[in-house]
Amino acid sequence: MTRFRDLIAKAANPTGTVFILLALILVGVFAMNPGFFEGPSLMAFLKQAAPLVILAAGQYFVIVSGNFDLSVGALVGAQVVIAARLIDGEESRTLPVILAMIAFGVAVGLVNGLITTVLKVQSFITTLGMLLVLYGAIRLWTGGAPTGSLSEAFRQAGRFGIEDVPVLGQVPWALLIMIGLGAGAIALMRSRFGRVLMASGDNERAAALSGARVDAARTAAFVLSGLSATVAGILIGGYAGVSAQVGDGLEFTVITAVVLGGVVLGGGRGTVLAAMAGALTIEALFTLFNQMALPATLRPTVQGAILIAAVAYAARQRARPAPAPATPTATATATPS
Amino acid sequence: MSETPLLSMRGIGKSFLGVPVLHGVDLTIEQGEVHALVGENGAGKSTLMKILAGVHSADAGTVELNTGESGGRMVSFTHPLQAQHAGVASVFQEFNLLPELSVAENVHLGREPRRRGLIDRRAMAERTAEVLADLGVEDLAPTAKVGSLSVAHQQITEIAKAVSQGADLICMDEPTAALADAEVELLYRLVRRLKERGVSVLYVSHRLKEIFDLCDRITVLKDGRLVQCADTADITPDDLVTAMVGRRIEAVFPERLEGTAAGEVRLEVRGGGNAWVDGIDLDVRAGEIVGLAGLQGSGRTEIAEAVFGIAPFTRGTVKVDGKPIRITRPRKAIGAGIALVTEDRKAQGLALRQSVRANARMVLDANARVHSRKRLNRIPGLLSSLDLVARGEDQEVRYLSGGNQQKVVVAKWLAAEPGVIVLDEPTRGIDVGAKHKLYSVIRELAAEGLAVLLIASELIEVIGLADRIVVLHDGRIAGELPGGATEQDVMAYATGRRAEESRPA
Amino acid sequence: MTLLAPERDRAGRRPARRLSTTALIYLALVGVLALGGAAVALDGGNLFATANLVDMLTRTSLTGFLAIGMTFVILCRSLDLSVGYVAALSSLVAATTMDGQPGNIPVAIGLVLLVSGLIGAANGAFVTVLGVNPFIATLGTGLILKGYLDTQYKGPAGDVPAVFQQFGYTRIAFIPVSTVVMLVLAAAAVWFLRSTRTGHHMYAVGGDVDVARMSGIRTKGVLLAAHVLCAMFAGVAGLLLAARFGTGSAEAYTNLYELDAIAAVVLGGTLLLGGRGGVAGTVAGVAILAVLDTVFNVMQVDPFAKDVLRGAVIITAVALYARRQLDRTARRPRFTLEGRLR
Amino acid sequence: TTDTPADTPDEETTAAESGDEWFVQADYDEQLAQRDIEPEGDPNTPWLQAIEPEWIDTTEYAKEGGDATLCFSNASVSNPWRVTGWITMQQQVEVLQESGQIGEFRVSDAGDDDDQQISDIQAFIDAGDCDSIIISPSTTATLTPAVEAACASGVPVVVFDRGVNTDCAVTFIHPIGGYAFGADAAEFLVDNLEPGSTVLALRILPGVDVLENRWAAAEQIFGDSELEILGNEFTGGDAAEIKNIVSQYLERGEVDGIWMDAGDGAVAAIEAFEDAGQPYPVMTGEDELSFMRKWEETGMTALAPVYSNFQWRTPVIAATMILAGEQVPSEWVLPQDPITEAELGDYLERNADMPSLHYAKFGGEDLPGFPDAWRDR
Ligand SMILES: Nc1ncnc2c1ncn2[C@@H]1O[C@H](COP(=O)(O)OP(=O)(O)OP(=O)(O)O)[C@@H](O)[C@H]1O
Ligand SMILES: Nc1ncnc2c1ncn2[C@@H]1O[C@H](COP(=O)(O)OP(=O)(O)OP(=O)(O)O)[C@@H](O)[C@H]1O
Ligand SMILES: [Mg+2]
Ligand SMILES: [Mg+2]
Repeated sequence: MTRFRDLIAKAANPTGTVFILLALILVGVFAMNPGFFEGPSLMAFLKQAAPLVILAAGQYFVIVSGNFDLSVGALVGAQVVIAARLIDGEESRTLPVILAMIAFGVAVGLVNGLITTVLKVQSFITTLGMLLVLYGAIRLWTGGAPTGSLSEAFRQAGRFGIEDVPVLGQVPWALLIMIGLGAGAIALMRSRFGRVLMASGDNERAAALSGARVDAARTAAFVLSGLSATVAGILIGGYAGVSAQVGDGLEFTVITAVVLGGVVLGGGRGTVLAAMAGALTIEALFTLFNQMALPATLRPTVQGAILIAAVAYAARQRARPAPAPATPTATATATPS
Repeated sequence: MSETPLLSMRGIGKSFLGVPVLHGVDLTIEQGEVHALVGENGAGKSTLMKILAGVHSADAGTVELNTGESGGRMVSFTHPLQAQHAGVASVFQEFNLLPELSVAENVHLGREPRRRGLIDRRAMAERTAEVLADLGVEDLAPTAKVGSLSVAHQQITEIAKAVSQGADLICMDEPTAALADAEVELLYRLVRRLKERGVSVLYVSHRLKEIFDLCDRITVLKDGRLVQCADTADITPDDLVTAMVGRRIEAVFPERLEGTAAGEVRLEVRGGGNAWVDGIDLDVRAGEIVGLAGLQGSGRTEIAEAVFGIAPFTRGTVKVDGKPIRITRPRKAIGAGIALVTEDRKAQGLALRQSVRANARMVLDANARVHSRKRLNRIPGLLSSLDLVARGEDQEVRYLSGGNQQKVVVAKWLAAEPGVIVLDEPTRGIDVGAKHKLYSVIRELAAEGLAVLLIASELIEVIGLADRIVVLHDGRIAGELPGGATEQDVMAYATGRRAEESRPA
Repeated sequence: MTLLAPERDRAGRRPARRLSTTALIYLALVGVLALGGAAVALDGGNLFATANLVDMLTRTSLTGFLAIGMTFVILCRSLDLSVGYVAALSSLVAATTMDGQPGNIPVAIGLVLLVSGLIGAANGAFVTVLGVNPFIATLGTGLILKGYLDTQYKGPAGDVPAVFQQFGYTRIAFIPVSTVVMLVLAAAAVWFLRSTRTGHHMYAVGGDVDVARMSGIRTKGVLLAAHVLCAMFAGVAGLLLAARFGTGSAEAYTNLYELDAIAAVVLGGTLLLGGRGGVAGTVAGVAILAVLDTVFNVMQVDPFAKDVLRGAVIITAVALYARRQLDRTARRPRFTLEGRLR
Repeated sequence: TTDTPADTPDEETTAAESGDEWFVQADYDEQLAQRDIEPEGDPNTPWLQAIEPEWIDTTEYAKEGGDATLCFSNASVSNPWRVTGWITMQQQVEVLQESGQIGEFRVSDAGDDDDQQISDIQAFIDAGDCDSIIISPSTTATLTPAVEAACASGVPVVVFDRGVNTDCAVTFIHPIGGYAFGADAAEFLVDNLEPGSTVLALRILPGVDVLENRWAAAEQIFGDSELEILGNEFTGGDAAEIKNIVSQYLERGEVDGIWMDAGDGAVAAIEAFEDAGQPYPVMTGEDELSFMRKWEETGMTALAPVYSNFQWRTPVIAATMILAGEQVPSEWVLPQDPITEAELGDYLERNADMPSLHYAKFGGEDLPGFPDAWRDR
């Protein structure tokens, strides 16, 4: 009975909402196409979803610390283009180029972070500016359209996996990377860094007066976001190769995902697991649209309506009166752990 | 005053998050009287006032208002605006101004004078000037931007805002808290003027002198209950204190624990100064509780902030445990073993949406130098030794009562095992039980060999707890007194009436 | 009654007079014009040739309409990411309603303002009633509109009569009519913010909602009004698009006008956190962007380099404003240098 | 002053595309027929060929002394096809500058913003020193008033690629058109697939006329066939999106053919089949090199319909012709032959040095900058 009540309470929790939404959408997908839950197609779904999930984790760090990162879409695009141009089909260049991409992702995150924290420019503007700069600079560099091509080795991570696993078929590297990074993100949020980041997003001043290096933590969050965009770029480039449009508009999709996960813009609330679940939810929603053969042009409408409804629902949950507190008589001292 | 009272509140009850803060309180205010509402911190004065002002709604009881031509009628305000329309204006304890707007705009916010439907800025400025002139304020331009004003002028703006509403009853919650003596004088004139005009005033203050100077009647609250309501003429200051506190002062503070002894000097400041304080010489020894006393604005918080590296000293020297150190950032202070319980726990002490656990370990998490598994493991024990009342360590701190929130703040600092702890108004806005607990905690800390620097506006706290009292006046040390000194002695220094002759220049 | 400037009695001396932010931005505009003019001159051109002036002014009108509207919501500490979609929809509503008949123009204008106003009201309701963060609420509205536009209009539709096209093309000397209309509406917006209660209250709502509410301001109504106005200005932008295109175009939303508008507002010194700024600054912000664009155009800067420069300019400008704001919160010192010597 | 040619309520266009239907039977029939008409001119310089040209006299625009100032209002260079074409055009301009026919070549890029392009065109008009204005409109209908204004300014106007709803330009240069492109592709699928086979259509964006025409023609042809159309999806031209969509269709059943309205991202679609372990579909892409290379590598059954990229050379040449008073076709329809399997090897060899996202029929092999200008763009 209590367990059931706990479950209800969890569901009513704004962070829990996303799991219910995800479940509902998956039920819908199942109703349309029971085959979706067979190993191979589930694996294929997760392979497609992995980049967005990883981006969501990166964006989560930035949002939870009280900022935005609008530059991730442009960064993903830039990374794929950089990879293609620098590798230019040479297998031997794969590793050095990946290292260069990581350095570039870190650098972009660092610049975003420093402009936001040191120069006190709101992150919305900082990263909007960065979006423009990246978009223009990368096209300047390649003369308008991507050149070069990716190596086979580069494409491994995004496209292939462990083949011939019973039941599942191919277990994609992308899925394993996603699980690894997801676990890493969860661990990071439980670490001292994560706690400081969360506190900085909730109450910057209190965190600073507790000795937290708020600016450093926030900058690190941008760096993590830059890194996540790098990994997403490696996976997306690996998955589908180079195209001029890669990464376009991803920033809004990923912010939508994180917010669907119950993470509040402004910081200090929400879990990284739920943010990643938000990304899965979006991908599942796109799959559902596809299964339903919903006219492609109508999809944004449904997506927008669901977004507003879900966030409004979560806001309602949050605005509800506090859970009954301990009465002074029933002194429940903090449980020693 | 035989006519029907202007206001009668009966049986008002109110709970916050299940914790009752008012129990069936009655309050009547006559036409044209100045009525004092007194009581300890957390007695429920502000809450009662906010119910009257429509900020909170009461859980129980009735409010009958007899303003204007409408006879007595029951009211229950759910919005401050309703209260304003009914003739009740309020000056709240927290500032309620928009720094980006001018004085005139703030005074008329929400009630801008209009001509043909449009805001009439000229009228707004003129009327503001009139109100200010009426109040005898001469040096405040209606066009000045509020953000650029001094605290006192901001307070005046607030009062002008209430007055300009043409209310029959004006409630003021600690209006003099931020004012210097000359400005208090101004407020006296102001209140008397209102009274002459037949306006009633509900006056909340901790300053007994003002209450006896200004008020006709006094209502005393204690722990959310009505203790007494008397004419000022019928009561002496001593009686009033007894009524407020309900016990003899000596009994309130726990005795010094056995084995507490002043040891080595742990914190030493010589000639400390910055833009806000100057010439600060201070020693705090292990096992010693040093009280910092002074009026509002005398620079107590600034000393705490300087010692902790928030607004560091720019002159003089600081030594911690005998070692000279330049504390330029809170991290450095923490590394040196200093802790600061800030005066505003919500804005500066807690991440309100995080759990008790997350807050309690914040200092350990944020500082590698003090982080250790052993200390983390001590936190649950620490919280229970502070008698924290919470549903569990996972509860968000915003759902805790003020006192319990403060315990979390204290716990987060004790977790770091500091050698010096600075407590800035640690008992502000928390209830009596929690206060008591904190008093004994402070004693225990001293007994464990910590150097304690205690700032408290309640003089009795400083007097009752401190081994030595350092009194500030206008950013400088005015004098030093032994623990247990009289309030009069402290006030003599604090108000600058007495300066310490023997102090080196 | 003496009306001393409070600064004086506070610090005991009058601090050096500071320029108002708006004045500073107009100075910046002059600076950009001077620098741009010099750069173009070095390049062998003349930035102030009629053609370039016309170009500059024309560029201000569309972004101007959107940015003026955006100023209202940003002042209220909100945001509207749906204006590009509203403008696109409005261009279609206008063009299909006019359908080539000059007689339909008044109806079409009315309908555009109604439709856009309703969308603004929906945005406002999501934000105030449902408590959805404005970023998300208006992003959602934008998506909903996008779906509608893509489904309903498979391309340009409607026909704008030549009379109405004058709105997009006619000039008085070198000043396009659309720019004049934009400036008139900007003046109206300045007046609205200054002289009407709702406008005045926008500053209060953006400054501190709680204080505003406690002072008896119907904060939700004000926020709603800001959103409605913002969307209606986007509707006017849609009318201009229709006049310029001679037809309605759903594709107009792809140009990310909303980001341009936000950039212009922020460049114009309005705080993204609300409560400070105004339309006068916004107009300057719009003008700065237009001058830059014209300079880039005249100097034949690579289109992608334009994006880079734009991004850099926006960040730099906001960093400069942020610098100015830093010392505003500083506490008043008691012991200045002379205090120390005392 | 007013810039509108105004007061010319365009009767011929009001009837046309004010609705949301993209299919105009007459245009469709005409384009399909044009595919079989032998163009006039040398097949080695297809950018100078013309299908059923109606030559018009341009002596009124003749200008002495060469060194003409050409002003080009470009819609954008926001996709690889336009990037390739833009390089070709610049190379052609260099040649003409060297020969002294063109002096200054002035360009505005509107970044796909119609309103911006209208301003750009106006700026050229106002500058008053353009000897000819070349326009590549970003959208057909919306640019019409601006093009009319350009015409009204008296200088010869050359429009290419997408058209406008006015024929005031001296010449309008374009390959046969979207219907022909879509039909080439659809017919290929109908011919190469068994009746009852399934086809998935991948499109970039809704609402862009050249793209809508391609799909409208394909729908026409598919409608008359026995192929089953599984769906038509918008991909934004993003490879990842394309691969996602194709993979999802493959999960639900077989896909025998792929019709695409443009070639970018075709490789991603093919890879989706590889990754799903399915046989290659019969496929139509475009003459974009990564697709053609993949096609050769896999040996799949495919066709590369062409929307002739070499058309980017023609406008500047046309402008110089006009300024020299030479005759030009009033509507200059360039050939648009798809690349078949038989020609695949040849085109790949000719473009061996070219990067991916380059278009095989770019027609710049004889320009002096070849191949560096396209290779190191
Ligand atoms: N919004 C609130 N939520 C929860 N608890 C509250 C709230 N407001 C006040 N309290 C609690 O109610 C009690 C009474 O507070 P109140 O502010 O009325 O005291 P007060 O007499 O005005 O004290 P002070 O002299 O410090 O101003 C305190 O314990 C306080 O913590
Ligand atoms: N010389 C001054 N004149 C007017 N206001 C001042 C002056 N110095 C400080 N203040 C302001 O007065 C307020 C209280 O000052 P401060 O923090 O120094 O006082 P305190 O002694 O710590 O008192 P409390 O802690 O009770 O507020 C602050 O907001 C501060 O900015
Ligand atoms: Mg109070
Ligand atoms: Mg203080």
